Amino acid sequence: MATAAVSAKDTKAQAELHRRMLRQMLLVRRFEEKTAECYALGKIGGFCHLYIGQEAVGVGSLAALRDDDYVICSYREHGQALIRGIPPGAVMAELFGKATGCSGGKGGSMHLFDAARHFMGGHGIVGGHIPLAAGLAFAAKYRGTDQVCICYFGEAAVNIGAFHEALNMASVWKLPVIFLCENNRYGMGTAFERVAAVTDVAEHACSYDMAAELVNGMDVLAVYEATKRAADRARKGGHPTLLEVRTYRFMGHSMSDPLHGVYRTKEEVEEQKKRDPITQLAHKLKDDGVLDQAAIDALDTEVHAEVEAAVKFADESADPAPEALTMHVLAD
Amino acid sequence: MATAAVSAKDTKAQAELHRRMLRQMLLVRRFEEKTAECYALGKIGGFCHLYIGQEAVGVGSLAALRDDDYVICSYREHGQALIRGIPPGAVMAELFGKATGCSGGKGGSMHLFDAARHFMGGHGIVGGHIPLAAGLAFAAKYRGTDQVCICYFGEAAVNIGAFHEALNMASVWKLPVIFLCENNRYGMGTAFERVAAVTDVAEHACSYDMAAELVNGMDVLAVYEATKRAADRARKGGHPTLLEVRTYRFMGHSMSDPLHGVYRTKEEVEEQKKRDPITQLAHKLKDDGVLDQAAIDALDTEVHAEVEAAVKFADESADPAPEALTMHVLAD
Amino acid sequence: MATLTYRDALNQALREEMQRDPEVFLMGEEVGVYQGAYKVSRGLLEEFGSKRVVDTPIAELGFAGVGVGAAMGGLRPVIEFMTWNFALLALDQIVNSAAKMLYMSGGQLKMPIVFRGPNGAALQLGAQHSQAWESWFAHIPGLKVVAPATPADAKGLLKSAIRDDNPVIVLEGEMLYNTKGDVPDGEYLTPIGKADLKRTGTDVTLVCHSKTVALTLKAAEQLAEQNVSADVLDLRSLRPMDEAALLESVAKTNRCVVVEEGWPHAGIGAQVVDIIQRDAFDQLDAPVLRVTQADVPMPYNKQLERLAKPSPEKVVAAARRVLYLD
Amino acid sequence: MATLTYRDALNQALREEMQRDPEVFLMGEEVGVYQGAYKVSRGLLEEFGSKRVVDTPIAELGFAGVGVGAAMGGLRPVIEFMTWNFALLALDQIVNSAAKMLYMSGGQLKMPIVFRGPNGAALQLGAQHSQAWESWFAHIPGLKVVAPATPADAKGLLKSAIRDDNPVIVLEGEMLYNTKGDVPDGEYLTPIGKADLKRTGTDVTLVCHSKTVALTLKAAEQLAEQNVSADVLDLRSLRPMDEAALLESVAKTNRCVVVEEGWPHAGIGAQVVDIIQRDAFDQLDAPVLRVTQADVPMPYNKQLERLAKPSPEKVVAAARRVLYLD
Ligand SMILES: Cc1ncc(C[n+]2csc(CCOP(=O)(O)OP(=O)(O)O)c2C)c(N)n1
Ligand SMILES: Cc1ncc(C[n+]2csc(CCOP(=O)(O)OP(=O)(O)O)c2C)c(N)n1
Ligand SMILES: [Mg+2]
Ligand SMILES: [Mg+2]
Repeated sequence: MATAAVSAKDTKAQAELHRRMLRQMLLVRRFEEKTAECYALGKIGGFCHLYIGQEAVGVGSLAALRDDDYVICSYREHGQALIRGIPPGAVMAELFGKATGCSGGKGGSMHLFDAARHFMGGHGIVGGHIPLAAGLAFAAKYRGTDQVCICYFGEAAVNIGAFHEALNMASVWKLPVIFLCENNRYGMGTAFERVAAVTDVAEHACSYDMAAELVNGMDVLAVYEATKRAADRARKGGHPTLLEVRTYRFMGHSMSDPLHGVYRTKEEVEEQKKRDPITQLAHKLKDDGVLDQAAIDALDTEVHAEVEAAVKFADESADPAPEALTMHVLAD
Repeated sequence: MATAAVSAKDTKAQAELHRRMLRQMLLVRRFEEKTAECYALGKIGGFCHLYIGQEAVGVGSLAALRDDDYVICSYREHGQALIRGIPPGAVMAELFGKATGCSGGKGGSMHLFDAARHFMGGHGIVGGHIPLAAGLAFAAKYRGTDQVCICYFGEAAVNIGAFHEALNMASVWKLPVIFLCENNRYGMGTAFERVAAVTDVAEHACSYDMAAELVNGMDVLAVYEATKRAADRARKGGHPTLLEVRTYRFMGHSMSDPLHGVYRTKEEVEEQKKRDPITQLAHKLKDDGVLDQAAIDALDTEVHAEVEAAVKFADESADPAPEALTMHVLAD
Repeated sequence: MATLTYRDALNQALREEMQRDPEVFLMGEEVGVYQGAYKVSRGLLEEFGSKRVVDTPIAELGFAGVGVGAAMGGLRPVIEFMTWNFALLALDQIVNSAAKMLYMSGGQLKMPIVFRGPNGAALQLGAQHSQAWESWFAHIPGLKVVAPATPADAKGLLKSAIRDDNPVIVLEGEMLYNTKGDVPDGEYLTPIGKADLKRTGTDVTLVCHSKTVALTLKAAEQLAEQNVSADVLDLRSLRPMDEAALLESVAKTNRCVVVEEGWPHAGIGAQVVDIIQRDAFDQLDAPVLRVTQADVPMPYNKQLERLAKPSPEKVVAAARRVLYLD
Repeated sequence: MATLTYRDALNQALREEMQRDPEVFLMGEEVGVYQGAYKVSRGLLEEFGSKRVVDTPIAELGFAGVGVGAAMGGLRPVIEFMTWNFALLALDQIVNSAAKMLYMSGGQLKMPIVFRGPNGAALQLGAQHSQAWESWFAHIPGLKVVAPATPADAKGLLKSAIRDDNPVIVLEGEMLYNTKGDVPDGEYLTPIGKADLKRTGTDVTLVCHSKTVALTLKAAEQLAEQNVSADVLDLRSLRPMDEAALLESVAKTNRCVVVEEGWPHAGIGAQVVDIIQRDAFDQLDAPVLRVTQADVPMPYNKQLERLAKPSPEKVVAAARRVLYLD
């Protein structure tokens, strides 16, 4: 069911939407916690960037889109992959490098793909996928579908040329794309204000005559509403939008990086954790009388089991056959 | 004598400055007309981009700078090279590819250099020299000199990533650089509005918390004044400036391109020629009683002779020796 | 069969493929209103409209990426670089996005995209505008690389490239655009990966491609006058490379000279040498020699530029050396 | 002489050169506050301050260009790429600005700049983060390219690179940073352009550099157990390449295997082959064989990655083949 069809006035539907959002956020959180464990156990290798703390961004925005809208991400994309509906088993198997992984074990954490679900990948070069997003939107417009493309990237990508080249073209050509900047304040160990002349990412929209919004990324409903507006703009008039979503990562940049240290303090991280988007939504659902604590706990237990099953699936899956090495270099 | 030391209140000095500006504009105009002739005769090869119509930009801006300030340009740099004081003979000899050329005959029209005059080259990749300008300013700041760097580029370069990356760093690091965009409305055969979401280049300064001015590039004195303000900002506080200077090229993009055609009309070109910056300054000098027509004609005759001498010098100079082929690949 | 310029052959290939398949579109700087910096796309905007002939800003990285994204979305983009020199800015998209997408998605996303434009030196364009990138692109798994030398191959290879489901690099040549030759009408496809024997001989194999084919043929003529008979093999495709054709010719001649426009050190010719010495070691009567651009950035001066470039004389000299005639 | 990691040897080289020459500075992503993504610059910010240890935005093209501009302004920049994969974005500045500036200015502007960072695959970093660029950079006149294999060479070559008046590409290795070795104290310069004979033998020459040195030495040991005695030559410098050392070794062994981390087609090994067959043709008793990465984008899966990479076993097998033992 396309979420966009849910009427905000329909309380029941709204409650169901909120419940689903909470469940998705919990799924991502538990999945990522388990990912960290598996990484420590050596089951996952390479660079591995967790989404913990930023769940509301992926959940709120993807809830506002249709299943046939394109999604494209940076390397920090486990969350979006799960939210878009790739089975947790296929995602975990990919992290394990297994043949059953969503990229056949050849992509890994940074390169999750599911073309059938219009999930166009995680990409490893900062800013590199922003022009790809414009291209996907170009394809949608060219074919006359009313698909939209959403593109997730970190605030540090705003300093790289590809971002600017893509925004300009998207605006000139009126491409149906949502540029969603997850501003978590740091690119690796660098605070944005140390490397950006203007720290309000949304300001850049002026240079491209583009609609923009600044959104609280710890409030899943705010993200949902802003993305709905952006999707409308894109779907109806082919107008791109730049969404700056303020969020925070609760973990280190990747599994090999410290949680805090010279670049940010432990206190700052603790302070931010008080804004945990999951706690916030849980509170609201309790306040609204939609779910009580027991129901929330039940949800959590449910997703926990789902994550355990994913790990089991990944564990039991086989590595790709040696022949896979030379397959898919070229299409025949 | 550093022009910046001339007091604007000193009428005599001002008259002398204006006279000198007129002479420089005439020199560039006559030089470029001769260049076109020599190109047609096959004495010059490759790509060759004339400055005719844009003389006020180079003349006005360089008059506002010191001799030890760095100048760096795109491939459309004959004008700036002459104005900076490279002998016309050395410039013409470079266009002819002669050993006496300012780059030893190895650079050509797009790569005029004179390190002693802090003329840091013409560069052929659109936008490629903008980060170099930031680097020159970085060097000046690092050494604690109060040199400024001025960087000339066309409006089409604003669409390329290097422009944005450089402006951001210049602002974050407070580099003494003047980014001077010569907005002549076209990049080759493409009108700016067809490829830029926002056609006011100066708008981009907002994204980088940078000072900006929009300047009439057909008015040499306006360019001079704006550049003086920018140079002050850079020299005193290390603040970069983005100057958008509106101008027009009276010739085709390069010697191989048509003057007008599908991308702009003959009428438009004719209309623009009425704004000829040389005519305008000549009028003003006559109005101000600084020069009469005879004096202007005398100036013209003078620069004409200078250009003829340059051609003679270039003609009579030798090609580089064959050994030059493998020299200067590496410094020893 | 008509006599066409290389430019018009490319134009015909583009037109025919755009007529045949509505998902093919052309994008690049000046391809539309201006009719192409080198007029390869003349008339296409008028015929296909601005939806399918798209003028871009000067943003090579960006529009290469838009092309890749469009291919992910199922279209068949043809991306024109005004020259390959400017594609240096777009390498991240070509290498990291286009060439790897199929592989890193585990076979899910094919990448039917063509990147094309003039490669190598023209006349006196100076150091930044005179570069030949064969060896760089041929190095990358996931790409195909072709370099047509004749109008017929320009048409046939470009059409094949457009129909290929993989990213294909088409290296054209500014100095070739005006050259003329017979071009078959309509459906004419040159297979990617097949070399073309341009002239048959017995004494030495001269390997070449793109612009160097003409000068190598001249060298072969001069050699013929000196009673040396040369096989002239136009590689046409640099990745994959037609190893069988190379080995077949060398098996016959036992001697080989490789001619290329690019720089010597780790140039594409080194790979040709590697293949030949590896698989025809016992058949070689002399080392394989190479004729390349001088190992210098291209100088502007006309005489120096001439000295820097490969020439028939240099090929003749190398051929005589592998024949131990000098 | 102290035992240091490769990482600390680089750190020492940087520190000593920055102490010696106030015009040397370090610029790159995370080099300052974060102490370097791989901690190569640990402590430098504290010692030299933020004027000389400059954290940049993620803008490879831009800060490479800032470095080139600073070198034009007389400074001696050391530009760190977090990894060379990201330098794909900066190639225009490296090739079109840095490598050509001296030449196209007719000798006026020297370019004393170092570009450095880890090159090649580490462990399971996937297709976009596992690339070895030797052949690309070595192709470009106007650059020098070095690839130290040991802590001592890491120090000695980096110091030489910083003092060189030309742009020098320093290819390090993430998998090398933790390796240890003896490193001479203080003034210690490894000349650029000189190979290093790591082990002497008589039967076959094994050519390698950077990360492949260790695995080639392992292969040489295994070969020794099989009564095959190998010369192991570490190229160290890929441009210029020490042709004399190559030829000297092959003159002795008459057989050669070239090992490299990169892809096979037009890889740096092809150039080594070209030199050897050209100048030691009559001394060769077998074709030169190459061991390279498989011709595929790097897969993430650990087993596939292992299959893709060069290994001692593959080197042994190739050596046995050139000795006609298998
Ligand atoms: C072009 C490029 N340069 C450097 C890197 C290394 N790198 C990976 S992630 C990262 C920080 C990105 O920060 P941001 O865009 O804010 O995203 P976040 O990690 O915070 O989600 C860096 C420097 C890269 N992948 N690509
Ligand atoms: C990166 C790059 N792409 C394309 C070109 C080819 N080209 C040379 S000049 C030019 C137009 C530039 O226009 P603009 O920046 O407005 O400068 P103008 O020529 O008007 O002075 C183009 C497309 C190039 N030199 N560099
Ligand atoms: Mg961030
Ligand atoms: Mg312009």
